[in-house]
Amino acid sequence: MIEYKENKEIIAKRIAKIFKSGEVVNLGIGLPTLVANHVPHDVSIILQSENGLIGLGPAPAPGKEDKDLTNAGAAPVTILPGGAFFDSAMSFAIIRGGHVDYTVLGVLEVDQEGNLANYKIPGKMVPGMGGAMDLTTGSRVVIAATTHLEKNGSSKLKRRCSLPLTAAHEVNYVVTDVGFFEIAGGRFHLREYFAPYSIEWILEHTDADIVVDENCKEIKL
Amino acid sequence: MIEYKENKEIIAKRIAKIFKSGEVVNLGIGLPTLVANHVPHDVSIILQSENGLIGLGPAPAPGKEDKDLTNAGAAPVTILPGGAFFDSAMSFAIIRGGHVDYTVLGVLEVDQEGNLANYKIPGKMVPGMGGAMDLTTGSRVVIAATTHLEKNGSSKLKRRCSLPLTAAHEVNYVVTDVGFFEIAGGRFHLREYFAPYSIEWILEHTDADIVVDENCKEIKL
Amino acid sequence: MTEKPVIDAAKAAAMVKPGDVVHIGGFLGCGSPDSIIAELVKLGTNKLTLVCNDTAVLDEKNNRITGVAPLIKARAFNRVIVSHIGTNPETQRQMNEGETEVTLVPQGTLAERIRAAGAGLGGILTPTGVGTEVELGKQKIVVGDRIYLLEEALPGDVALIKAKKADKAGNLVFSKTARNFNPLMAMACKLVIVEVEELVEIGSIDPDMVHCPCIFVDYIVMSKAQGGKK
Amino acid sequence: MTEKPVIDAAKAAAMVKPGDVVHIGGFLGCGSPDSIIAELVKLGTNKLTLVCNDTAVLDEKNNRITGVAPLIKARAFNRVIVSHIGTNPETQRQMNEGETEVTLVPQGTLAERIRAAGAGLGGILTPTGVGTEVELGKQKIVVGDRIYLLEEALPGDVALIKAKKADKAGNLVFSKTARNFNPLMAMACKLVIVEVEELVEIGSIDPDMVHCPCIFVDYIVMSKAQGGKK
Repeated sequence: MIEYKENKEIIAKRIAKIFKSGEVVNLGIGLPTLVANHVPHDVSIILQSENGLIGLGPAPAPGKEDKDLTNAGAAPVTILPGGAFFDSAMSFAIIRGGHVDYTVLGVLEVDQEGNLANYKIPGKMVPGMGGAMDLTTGSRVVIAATTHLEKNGSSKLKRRCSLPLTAAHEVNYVVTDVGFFEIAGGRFHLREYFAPYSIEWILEHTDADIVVDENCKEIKL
Repeated sequence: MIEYKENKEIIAKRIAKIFKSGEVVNLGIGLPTLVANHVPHDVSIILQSENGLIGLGPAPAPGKEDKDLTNAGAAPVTILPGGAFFDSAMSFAIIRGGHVDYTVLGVLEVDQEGNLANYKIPGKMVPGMGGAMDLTTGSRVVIAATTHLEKNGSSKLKRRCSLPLTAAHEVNYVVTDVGFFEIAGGRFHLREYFAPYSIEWILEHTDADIVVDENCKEIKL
Repeated sequence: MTEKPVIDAAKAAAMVKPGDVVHIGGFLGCGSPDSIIAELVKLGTNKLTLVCNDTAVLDEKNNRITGVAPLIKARAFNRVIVSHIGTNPETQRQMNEGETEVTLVPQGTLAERIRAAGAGLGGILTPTGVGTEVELGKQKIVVGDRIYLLEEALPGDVALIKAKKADKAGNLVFSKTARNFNPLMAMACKLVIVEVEELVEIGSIDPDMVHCPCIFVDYIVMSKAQGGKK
Repeated sequence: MTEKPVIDAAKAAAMVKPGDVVHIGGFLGCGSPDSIIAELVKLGTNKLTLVCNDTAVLDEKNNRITGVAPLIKARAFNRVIVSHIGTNPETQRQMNEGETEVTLVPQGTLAERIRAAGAGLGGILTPTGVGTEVELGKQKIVVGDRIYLLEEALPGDVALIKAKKADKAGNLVFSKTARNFNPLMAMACKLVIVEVEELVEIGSIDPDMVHCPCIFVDYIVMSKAQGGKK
């Protein structure tokens, strides 16, 4: 019997393999930020940060922080040679205009229709959508990054989101710590499952309709 | 008996007296361009040019032309210290957004409703509106600069424009070589007349409804 | 080019009147006019409407209070129009207890609505928010084969913004990600006050490198915050 | 940062296909990609739609032919969307004789429609043109107490633009009034080719001073026009 154990690094590792050199990627706060650490050295992607830059670099060395240079989570960052700064209208022109190839977001819920909820739990917690609605609407490919199960064991992948939506029918891929799913035709399509989990385990622990892709394969990460 | 003689310098001279220091002014091609030569030395206005600058300066010395620095008529110009360049979206954000105080335009016709025609004579000549529609819509005050009579002696000031409009109900002042008119309530209000013309001459030679302002006075320019 | 008055932060703060719609620059506190904000807190002006990207960071345990957070704490606003309040629990509390009306706007929509106000546009058509709560009460318009929401311009009475550098005419240069909403807000408000770290002579900024032309700026305030120099 | 391919003007011109909507930068020829235009004339590509501020200057008596005017003369376009044709009598002739369909768009509306396409907006609400022939066939929308026209986004297949300087990643810096529509068109088109006078190493342009970020640019062409240097 396989026991589920949350593993955010696995999610970040798998997502990092998706990109090709020259592609523009926006990584959300939290789990998605980890993706940057796993991009292969021979792949040079361009990170966009919605607070106003492309060419986001790694965190600065301690003591080298610049009060005027942060990411969308207010953490100090750096900019790579060839990067550029711009105002918020240009930043979202880039995002909404389809000039970002991939956006990677954390979720509270994601469903088989490609809906995603991550900005509001009515009456409880309302952080706000920030740039997430524009990012999901405008990016070429939307990737939801999430642990497969809640702390209480329930499925984060749903038939239908119950929380207010951040994005309607915009999610393309869902990458969890058990597998890689593509959303199409109102279903999750399982394309990969990550050792030690099995197809059976995933079907049993996901509260949604899953089609197992004919080329579905096990991946070790 | 007074004989009419076209006098563009008078028009430019009178308009140049309208502005106060710090005000932003856009001068159209042709007659309006002359206005810049007559602004008093102690008044420092900011000229905007819709092709992308504020702080328009005088023509460069011969041999000092810069292929990348022209006005909206493609003539070589200069920029004053404290000026700035921007793209066409910003240029018209400035114009449409109400950040230009005065726009001065030439006209084919102007009428007592504040309508102005200057971009199209159907079947004959269609230069296009360029920036004129945005300038008339967005500027705080629209000044039509025109000789009072056509070459054939007919009035340029009309009851109703017959040509396709550049601006509907946008003109505030009309300055001709015989007087200064304000448009209000569907009438031309004569506020000044320029020597050697008289109120009577103006009433006789204008094909529109004119109210003579109670403070209307003769001006020597 | 006419010089713009250089005033102190207290005088700037006093220009903000109860009832005003105030646009304040900054992204989680990066690029906020902190000196003016401090004086506005002192003054205790209230009944304001805030337009800002977010309500910044209020983390009193770690002594981290940034951007507009002190104004939120001081109950300066009875209405707040932002994209994010997740890093300021006090905004959340005021919202839940009905003290402050909070309108959440997608960040890109917020930027365009502010820009539209400055550019004389009535609004813009954006696909963002279609199929979500954001579409409620808004007109939907189809262009081509896509559905858009009509989002209206969002003008303000006063903009309090932050730049790295101004020349004496008020031409502005921003620094890195401290640019964010600042130049847009300068376009959108009747009265525009900029807090700067550096004030230079007219003519010393390359006219190709001006981020915000002087005609948008009414008053200049020298920053008292760290790094501020005259 | 990935380098963008540097190609010659002839290869750039060959990427423009009959039927394409082509955005070409420049304001009466100031800031036009003249080297690419010359090659496109040589190639004789036609049935194009032009989006440009104007059709530039065609004054053969004084041997003054600028910007897109040679393409107009070569009958490259069967449709032209511009704000002004007054300095090119050949455009006027083609329009009057029904050879070319000319759509006149107010300059500010043209700029916003191009920007909207690049920014993923369906369109914008502008007061410009209300009460004129420009309003014909357009939806009118009231916001507040003002009437606006709904003007739709104007995307393109190819943008041929001109910058002063690019780094090898494609970050662009424009010069003076040669900026005009160029950065907007880079946002609005599927394929973006920039002609530059100067090509510099990645990292040698201050990231605060980039006028058009590299992600909009696909190909770089070195200008053969006067002043071009490698």
